[in-house]
Amino acid sequence: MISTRRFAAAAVLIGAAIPAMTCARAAEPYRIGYLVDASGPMQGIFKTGLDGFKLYMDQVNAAGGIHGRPVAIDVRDVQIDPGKSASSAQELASNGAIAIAGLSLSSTHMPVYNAMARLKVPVITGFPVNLSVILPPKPKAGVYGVGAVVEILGSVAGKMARQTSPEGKRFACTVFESPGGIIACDHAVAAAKAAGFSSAEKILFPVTQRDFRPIAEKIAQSNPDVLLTIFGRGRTLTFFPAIAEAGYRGKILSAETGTGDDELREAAKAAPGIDIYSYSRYVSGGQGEGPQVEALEKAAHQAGIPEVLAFHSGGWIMGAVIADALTRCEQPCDPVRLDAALANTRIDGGGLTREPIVFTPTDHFGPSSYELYHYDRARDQVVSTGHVEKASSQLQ
Amino acid sequence: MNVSLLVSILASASVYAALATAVVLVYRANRVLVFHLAELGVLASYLMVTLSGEAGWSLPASFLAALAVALAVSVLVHVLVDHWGRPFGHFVGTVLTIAVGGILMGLIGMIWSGRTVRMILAEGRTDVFGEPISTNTLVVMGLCCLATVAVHLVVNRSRLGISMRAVANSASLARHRGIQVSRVLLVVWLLSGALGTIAGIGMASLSAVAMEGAVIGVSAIVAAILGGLTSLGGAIIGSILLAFGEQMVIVYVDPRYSQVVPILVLFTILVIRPSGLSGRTESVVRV
Amino acid sequence: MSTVEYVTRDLSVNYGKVAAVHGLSFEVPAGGALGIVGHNGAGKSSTLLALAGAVASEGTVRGHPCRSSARMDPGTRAGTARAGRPDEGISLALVPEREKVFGLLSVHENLLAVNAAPRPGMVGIDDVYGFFPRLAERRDTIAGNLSGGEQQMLAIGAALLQQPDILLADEPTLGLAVPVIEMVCERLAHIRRALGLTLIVALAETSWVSRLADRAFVLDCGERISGYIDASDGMREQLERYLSGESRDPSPAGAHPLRSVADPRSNGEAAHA
Amino acid sequence: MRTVLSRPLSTAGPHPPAGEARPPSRGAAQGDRAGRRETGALARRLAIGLAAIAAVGLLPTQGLYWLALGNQSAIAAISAMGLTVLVGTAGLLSLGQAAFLAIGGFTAALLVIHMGFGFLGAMAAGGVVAGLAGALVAAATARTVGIYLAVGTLALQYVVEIVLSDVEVQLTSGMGFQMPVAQVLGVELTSEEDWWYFLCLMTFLVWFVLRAIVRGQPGRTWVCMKENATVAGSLGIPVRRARMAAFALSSLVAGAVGVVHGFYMGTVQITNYSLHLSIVYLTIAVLGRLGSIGGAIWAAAVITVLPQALNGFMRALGFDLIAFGAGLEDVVLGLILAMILLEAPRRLWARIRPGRPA
Repeated sequence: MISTRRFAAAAVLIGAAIPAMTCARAAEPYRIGYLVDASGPMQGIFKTGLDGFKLYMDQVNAAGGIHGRPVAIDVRDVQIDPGKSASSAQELASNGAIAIAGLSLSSTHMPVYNAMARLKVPVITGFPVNLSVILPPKPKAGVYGVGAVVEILGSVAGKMARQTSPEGKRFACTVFESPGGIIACDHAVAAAKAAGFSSAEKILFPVTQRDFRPIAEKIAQSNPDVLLTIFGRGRTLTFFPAIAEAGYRGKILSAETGTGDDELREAAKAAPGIDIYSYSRYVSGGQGEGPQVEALEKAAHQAGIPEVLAFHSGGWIMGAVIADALTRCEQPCDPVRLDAALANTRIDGGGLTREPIVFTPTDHFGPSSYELYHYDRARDQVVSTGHVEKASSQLQ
Repeated sequence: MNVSLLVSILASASVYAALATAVVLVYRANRVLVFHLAELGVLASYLMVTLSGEAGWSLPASFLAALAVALAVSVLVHVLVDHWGRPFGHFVGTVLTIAVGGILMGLIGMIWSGRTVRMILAEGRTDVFGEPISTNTLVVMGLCCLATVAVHLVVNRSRLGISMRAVANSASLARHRGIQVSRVLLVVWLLSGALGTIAGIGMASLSAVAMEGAVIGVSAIVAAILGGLTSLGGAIIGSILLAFGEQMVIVYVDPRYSQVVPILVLFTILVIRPSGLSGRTESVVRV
Repeated sequence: MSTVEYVTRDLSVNYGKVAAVHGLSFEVPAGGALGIVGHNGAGKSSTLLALAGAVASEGTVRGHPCRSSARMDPGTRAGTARAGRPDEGISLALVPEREKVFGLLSVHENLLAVNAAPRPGMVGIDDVYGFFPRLAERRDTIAGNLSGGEQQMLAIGAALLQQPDILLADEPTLGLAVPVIEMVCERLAHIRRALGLTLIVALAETSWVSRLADRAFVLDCGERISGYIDASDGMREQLERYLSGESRDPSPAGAHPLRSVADPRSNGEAAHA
Repeated sequence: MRTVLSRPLSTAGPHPPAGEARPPSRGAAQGDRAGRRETGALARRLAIGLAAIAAVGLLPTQGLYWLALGNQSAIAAISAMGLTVLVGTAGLLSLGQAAFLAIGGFTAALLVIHMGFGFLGAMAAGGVVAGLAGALVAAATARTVGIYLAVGTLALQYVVEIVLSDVEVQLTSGMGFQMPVAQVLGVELTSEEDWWYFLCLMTFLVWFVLRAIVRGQPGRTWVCMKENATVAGSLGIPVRRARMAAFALSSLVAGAVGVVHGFYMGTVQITNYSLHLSIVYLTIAVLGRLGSIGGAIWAAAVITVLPQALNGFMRALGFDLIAFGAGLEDVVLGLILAMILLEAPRRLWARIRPGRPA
């Protein structure tokens, strides 16, 4: 049976934790909860997004905060674990967070949305992957997204593939096995067929796959003209050399869900003979021009970040959206009022993205635009091809 | 079945063989199934890539440093399993290695926090039967095969190997024959640590230095069990079968089922012939 | 005959609360052969294990398992030996009762798997093949496939390679056919003569005691219940009488004072601390 | 009294050294000590009962976050109790407990969404299907024991993960099944507080039922089977059937709690039931002193609260925790599992108070 001494020891342990948890209630700043994968397999994407978000909020706080109150960011590392995401979101909400931002892999989104729906706390999902629950006609209450809805990401890929290979016949899409990835690939395959590709196939692999040699063999054998890769950071680095070694000499279109120009360049150098394109909703590395681009470049330079990636831009824009909503929020601002403010947002991308960010009560995503880039081997530079694909939030 | 696929299968098989040999070596000596070797290999590959990358050490130097750390960890595991864990039986020893695996992954997560890095041992390409194969794959294959063959020679030919097999046969009789059983066990753990390191670094340079590299640990145990868990030769046969099956499924069926192959094969083996393909009938209690 | 004797004084072996051997004392002259006869569970194996210093970790050994009289102080016949362990200089080799050989290794590998300190006049593997020519023929067969007699020979050979002063044999005749036992006894006698080896042999039944040992005593429930019985025609009857419990000598010198002779059963109870 | 932990995990290991006999019992001295021990146990049971009732009542006042933690530890406690029966009493190590939760969860999801089952109906169905799966696994791995069985259940975990993720991708294109609000006898479980009272009731019921079973005839056959399967067989115990019963009971509990977990999270998806979860449940069962069903309850509370307490504590110290926390949790979990296995606490305790024999 349980000996009383051991039970007492456990109670003391729990008791010790209580004071540490509730000390944050007294502070007066706006508390924003942020869920991130900082030490899991997708850390390169989501942690970079958090850095961009912090850059923006530091700038806001430096300028005196919002209505005189600073914005505090409570960060929780949830890796890609749905259970941990939901419980951390609940913890942040009960600690006074009036909104939850960020989120990691698409498989963790629904549990967080359900948990926050119970508490009526709004959730703003960051770049790159968003689920289609935020699209019109009936978006999920209190859930918004500034990333790329996977359905739209996929269908845009079909059109971009035609752009990169006007007379290509065979199209293939390869992605790791996650809800967002699978939906994106399905829509890409459909859009490719619509754009005139005669054959289009989908190749999935486990999330933990790191050894891509056999998969590269499989793709090289079917030898598509255009290969769409929807990868996270780190996978591109090992996939490109493997597919080059397997003898593939077609075109690779990398969906900007996780590569980042620095990694794209390094992977491209290790894969000679392959023509590499990429496309993204947000500009990176000083590609675009506009007030927000310069502000982000300057802030990143001061913070010692060597190169601005699309995720920094995504995090920066999310900061702008939340700051704008906090400013318009009816005082004293609480989650419900913040949700009302978020439901009619309109802010200009400032050069980071062509289309403005628009949220309405019936559309929590708004229009989006995607720019096609090409890796120029001579200048070792990822350069814009100038082709922009506009997409409304109405799914065809 | 072109050359590059064949080379890819052989490379994976050589990594699995190194790891499976380590699993069999330890299991024979003290009936403990080790679950921590892959995590040890990932730790070694992170150490090596950090030293040879940021710290600018040469590849051999950083390899030796990583090997030294891995051997130190192996000594700790030996003390944990063979000395403190002994009164609780070999079963608790097995669960201890699961705990050690968890601790190693935690440490790697804290220090390198899940970064994915590429580590190439040798640049360039060489022609194999007319088809360009990356030298790196050949170097990894060579390294792992060399390590596995060396251990096989030590165990089957040298005096140390004979006392290892004696301890594996019966520790009490070995003590009567004047063999220092705990020293022999230490050597077994060191050899398995070295093999785990080489396999870990090999797989890391074939794919990438990442925390997910630890998934080959289960495949190695499956390969060892395929071979009967008690014979070193069986471990090699098991590794080749496993690598061949896995990669055939990826290329010709569906990459998503690549992790199912080793597990399904293991399941059927366990049901039909619990002692595996070769090797002596393990002391499996007929229920 | 050299006067050096190997002395065991007041030896007791406990596994937790159970006393397997209690207050046992005996001597064996160097080069001689002593038989320890007793039923199963009488503590024969525990005695040999204690002499060889190989009692399992759960057991505790007290008293002096094996001391050489040459090194002892002649006056008090006691000496500065470490309690519970055989003297430093004496080398003992044990031929175990059940698990005799490494079944998975070949005959030659079994002989190689011996780790012994180098000593003058070393017994080499060739000497063992000399003593047991049959082993030389079966050199590469897996020990598990050998016959009972061959395994016994291999076990004795491996023990010899440990350069022992005293060879301890635990039931060497167990489970062997009569002609095989004849051969084992003849070989052991030949080896003792050739190497001047001292032999202590534990036996559960009396038929071969006179062939293997110069003299013997009877052990019952961890205690010595007989004086030395020399190898002679009447040895078997005398031993049988002790074994059947008909006769019983008061325990010889060095017996434990507390224990009353009359009731042997009380030894476990009173002695427990 | 021989500590249960030092025996259960070792399968048909080496028998105690030959000749060990049971020491004779001592007369009157022991009699009154047993009496004292009897009342001591009663007092202890009463104290624990009171503490439990106080916890159930008090926790809702502590605020939402602690309620959520309480709910999660209750769910973990129930599945760990199921595992304690399997590993502690029957000595069958399973690394696949999360797989049975998944089977239960998915069965319920299919029934609720496509056939309109209610919450309790789905829970029963999920439990039964998982129980059948457990019995099937026991039958399939009948000829294996110890480590081979562990690796067999590991195989099950992988196979279930692959197959069910296929089901999830096909039916919900990867978004998981969105579960409706749970309804128990007309009462809707919407807020954390409703869930807390339901989960406490379920934990008590499962604890009560499992304890009765383990103390009854099935429990005794399992203990015999654990000590030595061959001897148990020779005593006429139908070892194969007892083994299947142990697996069936443990996975029935796991299936039922898998359904509850699905409704509580609002989404049933395969990533909720990972191998990591199985190892956490094993750690809870081992921490809760295998064989003591109640032990799993407070152990589940400790293992669920510990990571949050650890993070809170580190944050209080001002560590930048973002990339640091997850790794630290794994290290602490691994250390706890190792320490319990080596019975470090008991051996340490004995060394501090040398009076009591270890």
